[in-house]
Amino acid sequence: MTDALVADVLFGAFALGSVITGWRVFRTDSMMRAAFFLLASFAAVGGMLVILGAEFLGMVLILMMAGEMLVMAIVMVMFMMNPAGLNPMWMVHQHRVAVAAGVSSFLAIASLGFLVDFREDPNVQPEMATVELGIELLGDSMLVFQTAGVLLLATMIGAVAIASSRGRFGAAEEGSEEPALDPEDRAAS
Amino acid sequence: MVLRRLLTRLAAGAPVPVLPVAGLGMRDALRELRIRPELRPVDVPAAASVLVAAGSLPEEFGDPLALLHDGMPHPRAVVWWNPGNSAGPLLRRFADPTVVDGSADELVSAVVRVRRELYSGHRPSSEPVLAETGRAPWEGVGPYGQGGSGMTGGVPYGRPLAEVAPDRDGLRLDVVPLTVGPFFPQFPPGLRLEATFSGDVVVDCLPLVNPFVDIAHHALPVRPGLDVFFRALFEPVPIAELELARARDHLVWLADALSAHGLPALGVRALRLTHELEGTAAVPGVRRLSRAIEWSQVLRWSTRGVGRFDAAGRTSLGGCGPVARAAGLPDDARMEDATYRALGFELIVQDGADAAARWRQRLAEVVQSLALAKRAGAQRSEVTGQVESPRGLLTAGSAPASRLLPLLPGLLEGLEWGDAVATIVSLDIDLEEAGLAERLASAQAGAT
Amino acid sequence: MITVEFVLIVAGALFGVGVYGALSQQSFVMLMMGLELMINGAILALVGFWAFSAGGNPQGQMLAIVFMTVMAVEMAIGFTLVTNVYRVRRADITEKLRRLRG
Amino acid sequence: MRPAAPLELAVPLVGIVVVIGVYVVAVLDQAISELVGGGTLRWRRVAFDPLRSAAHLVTQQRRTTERPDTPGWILAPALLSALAALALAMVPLGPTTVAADPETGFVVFSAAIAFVMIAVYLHGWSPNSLFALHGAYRFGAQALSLQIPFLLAMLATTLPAESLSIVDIVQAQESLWNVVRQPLGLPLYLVVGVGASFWGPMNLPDAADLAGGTGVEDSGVARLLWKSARSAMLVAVAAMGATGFLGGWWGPWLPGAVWVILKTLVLLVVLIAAGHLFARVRVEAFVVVAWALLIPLALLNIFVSGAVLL
Repeated sequence: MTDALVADVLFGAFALGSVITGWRVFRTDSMMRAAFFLLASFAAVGGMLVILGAEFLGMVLILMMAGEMLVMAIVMVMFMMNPAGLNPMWMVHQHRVAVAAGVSSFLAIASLGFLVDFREDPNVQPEMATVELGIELLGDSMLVFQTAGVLLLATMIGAVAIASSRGRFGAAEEGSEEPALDPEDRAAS
Repeated sequence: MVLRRLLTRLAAGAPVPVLPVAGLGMRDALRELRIRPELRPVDVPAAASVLVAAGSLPEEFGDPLALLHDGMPHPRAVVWWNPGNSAGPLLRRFADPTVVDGSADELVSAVVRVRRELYSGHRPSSEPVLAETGRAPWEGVGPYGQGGSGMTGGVPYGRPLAEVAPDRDGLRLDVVPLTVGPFFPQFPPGLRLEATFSGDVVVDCLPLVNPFVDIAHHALPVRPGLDVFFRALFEPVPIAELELARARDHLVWLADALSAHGLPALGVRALRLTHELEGTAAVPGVRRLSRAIEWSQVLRWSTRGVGRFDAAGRTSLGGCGPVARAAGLPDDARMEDATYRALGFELIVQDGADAAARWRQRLAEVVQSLALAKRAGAQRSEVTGQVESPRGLLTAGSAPASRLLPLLPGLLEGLEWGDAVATIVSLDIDLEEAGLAERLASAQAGAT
Repeated sequence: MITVEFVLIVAGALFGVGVYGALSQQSFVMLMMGLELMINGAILALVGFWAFSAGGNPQGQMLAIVFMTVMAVEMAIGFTLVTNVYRVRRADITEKLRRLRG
Repeated sequence: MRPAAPLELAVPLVGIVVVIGVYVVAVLDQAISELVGGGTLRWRRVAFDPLRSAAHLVTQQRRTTERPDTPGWILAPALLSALAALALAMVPLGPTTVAADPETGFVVFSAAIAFVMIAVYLHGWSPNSLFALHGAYRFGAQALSLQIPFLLAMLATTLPAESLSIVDIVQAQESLWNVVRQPLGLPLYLVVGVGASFWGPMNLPDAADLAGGTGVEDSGVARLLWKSARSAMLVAVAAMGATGFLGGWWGPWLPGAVWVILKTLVLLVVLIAAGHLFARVRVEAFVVVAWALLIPLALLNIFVSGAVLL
């Protein structure tokens, strides 16, 4: 079997896997499983990027996501009630609307592929992708690249400033209250 | 099939992973098993295939022991080494335990034989002691079998959802209550700690009462090396014997502490040293070991400032032996003994009052004790009604451990678990000694 | 044979699932998972275009990197806000936040 | 991708390398612990005890816990071994003899290291056991703070090569090994690598004060697989260190493959001996060191080597 065939089969598998795991994220009670499913979905997308020729992007996506998902899992276990999903729960609102929106957005995007006929201009030398990206990063798009870096730095500083226990206006716990879940109590408060 | 037979043949030659459970009088004997090539002592039941309980245990340890046993994977067996006449009730809970009365060699051969029988099929794997339902009462309860009802109402899996408590960052997060012990591998035998964790941090903890105090009052075995200090309470004892016992006890502590810090190999070296204390190679050996410990600063790094007594705490350290001396207190019952003074005994003290200081203190005291033992010759100690045991001031009725236990909560709260374990290890709490001392007092009270 | 249409279908599916999650989930972090999936679909579509109908113009990859940056920033800010909201309000689901002012 | 070896040949080869590596680690560990423990080295025991113990674990029955996440529990060791195999597949034995040489080999290797924390977390979380989960969280803190120093320390080796491919990284060391070119690089890499493969002094997730940490509930085959996966990870880290810093296949007199193996063995001995001589570090103190000391050092390393190249 040829390399092209292998690539197609792999791509199909990754596509199926990414969508299924992405769907499972919202179908499991356990926050931890949700995080791991999302990670699997990301890894599959990374695999697809690699097959599409964007080797660097795909690997970087996978690399990024490992740490990100771990943080996400830890945050969920910290803050969410019943993180292990040991007792069944249904933490969902406006379900029908959400389903409708999801399906319609899927149809919209998918139909684009058939309504619009895109320019047939395949990437002729995918093996050069990484080199080109590097030259682009430190060449014409240097400004964009730097901006992204500064943006990330600003995000880090801001995140620490917001999340730290002592904010600009003194200790964050001051006047902290837990709002009630039931509407009538909330109306009262 | 052939592969199966080959595997079994190979497995039969492997060092037997044993789960040691130290009862009264057998702590050091069990430590010695680490040197044996035929056995490999392990920390957790999941890794063991033979449960080696030694000495006599209090009744209340029956269920924890049964949990350990049921936690071992099949094929498994129970071997009980020198069960005092008080271990009977616990012994009877197991299907057919092998009882060994005798030396370590006999124990080793018995364990190896038991394992061989397990693999040759002549011995059935030991049946669980506790009924499954007793361990999981929630099974099938509730609409989903989750042991409760509702979203967060009910008690999922028989447990309530976690309570929240403020953590050190001002967030209110879930906490985990947990009773550690009595068989926690890094704890001294019998120590039980009711701790509450918030993540890696111990938010509060409470040591339970010493189980060895009101243990069934038969003729209980006394740990060799400990008995000499109790004899010294009533009769003059050769100082050489006392000091050698002290050095040996410190080295056994060192072995435990080293493996608690992830250095089991060096711990085995410390155990090997306990065998050649009489020889001339002892002092150089100890010095070499100390250098090997000091050489990597990592250990000091992971003990410095850990479990430090503040100025107020130091005042309550009277009679806590090396712990007190490591905190700079001139506290040693040997100063009252004229013979010791004649031998030119002078105090060793450290500053720091933290785990690192205690390590340095005990390492220094090993060398000092060996020197004293050499000088002492045949001289005997005075009988003053109090003895400086390896852990501190020992009298009939009170021992260092009973003074250290109340200090634990103030010391451990707010520490990360790793530091908490390092602290407990560095204090060298010997519940057996304390229990023996208090039983002695009650026996004397009964006599008069 | 992989075509841009197929890539678009997969990307659309990911995006749709993401939209569903972002709209339907009550707990903040699950909601953020929805956003992540949406961005993911976008990146996939982008790289699909880059590979099939942009002649491998490196600026396509450049844009994808910008998307990843956005994803990282979104995660960081999201977690920060979750932490702060929990700290101040003990709130872990959206229903608990009627008013966003402190 | 630039597959240097056909897949049907590369996969079994890497598998064999992993198995041999695991056995070598077990033997070295036994031998070194005997020496440190002051015992006498009996070669029969050193050579056969690992096999016997493995057989013993295989013949044990597997026990389970109360409501574990069984798929995750099974997946974790497999994932860790797969990551180790992937990382080892990047290591070239010679200019052309390499299982896989993607242009972005460096990124692939880093991704494998990054996923180690997922494997460990899964392994600690799935048995539904307290100390196991405890170890998993510790490794979360450890691994997250090790990611950046690890990436930076490895990244410095790609500067002289002007490429992300591992083969090019080795090619660029013909005249001068990176260990000389970037004196900070190898120590940093070893510290971080030990942390990433949670061995010896940085074995926080499976530490003794947690009675075995994430592995506390493993028995029988599961325990064997987890131990082997850890050893395989250590081999991968050592091999990549030998490749990225000790000049891979470059060396006089001997064929290149032999040099790679020798250098890997040297690094393995160093790492395992460190495991028996250095005490376990404190979680909190180590995280502080990782952020406040290792990252600046790694940055300095990169700046200096970059300046030297310019």
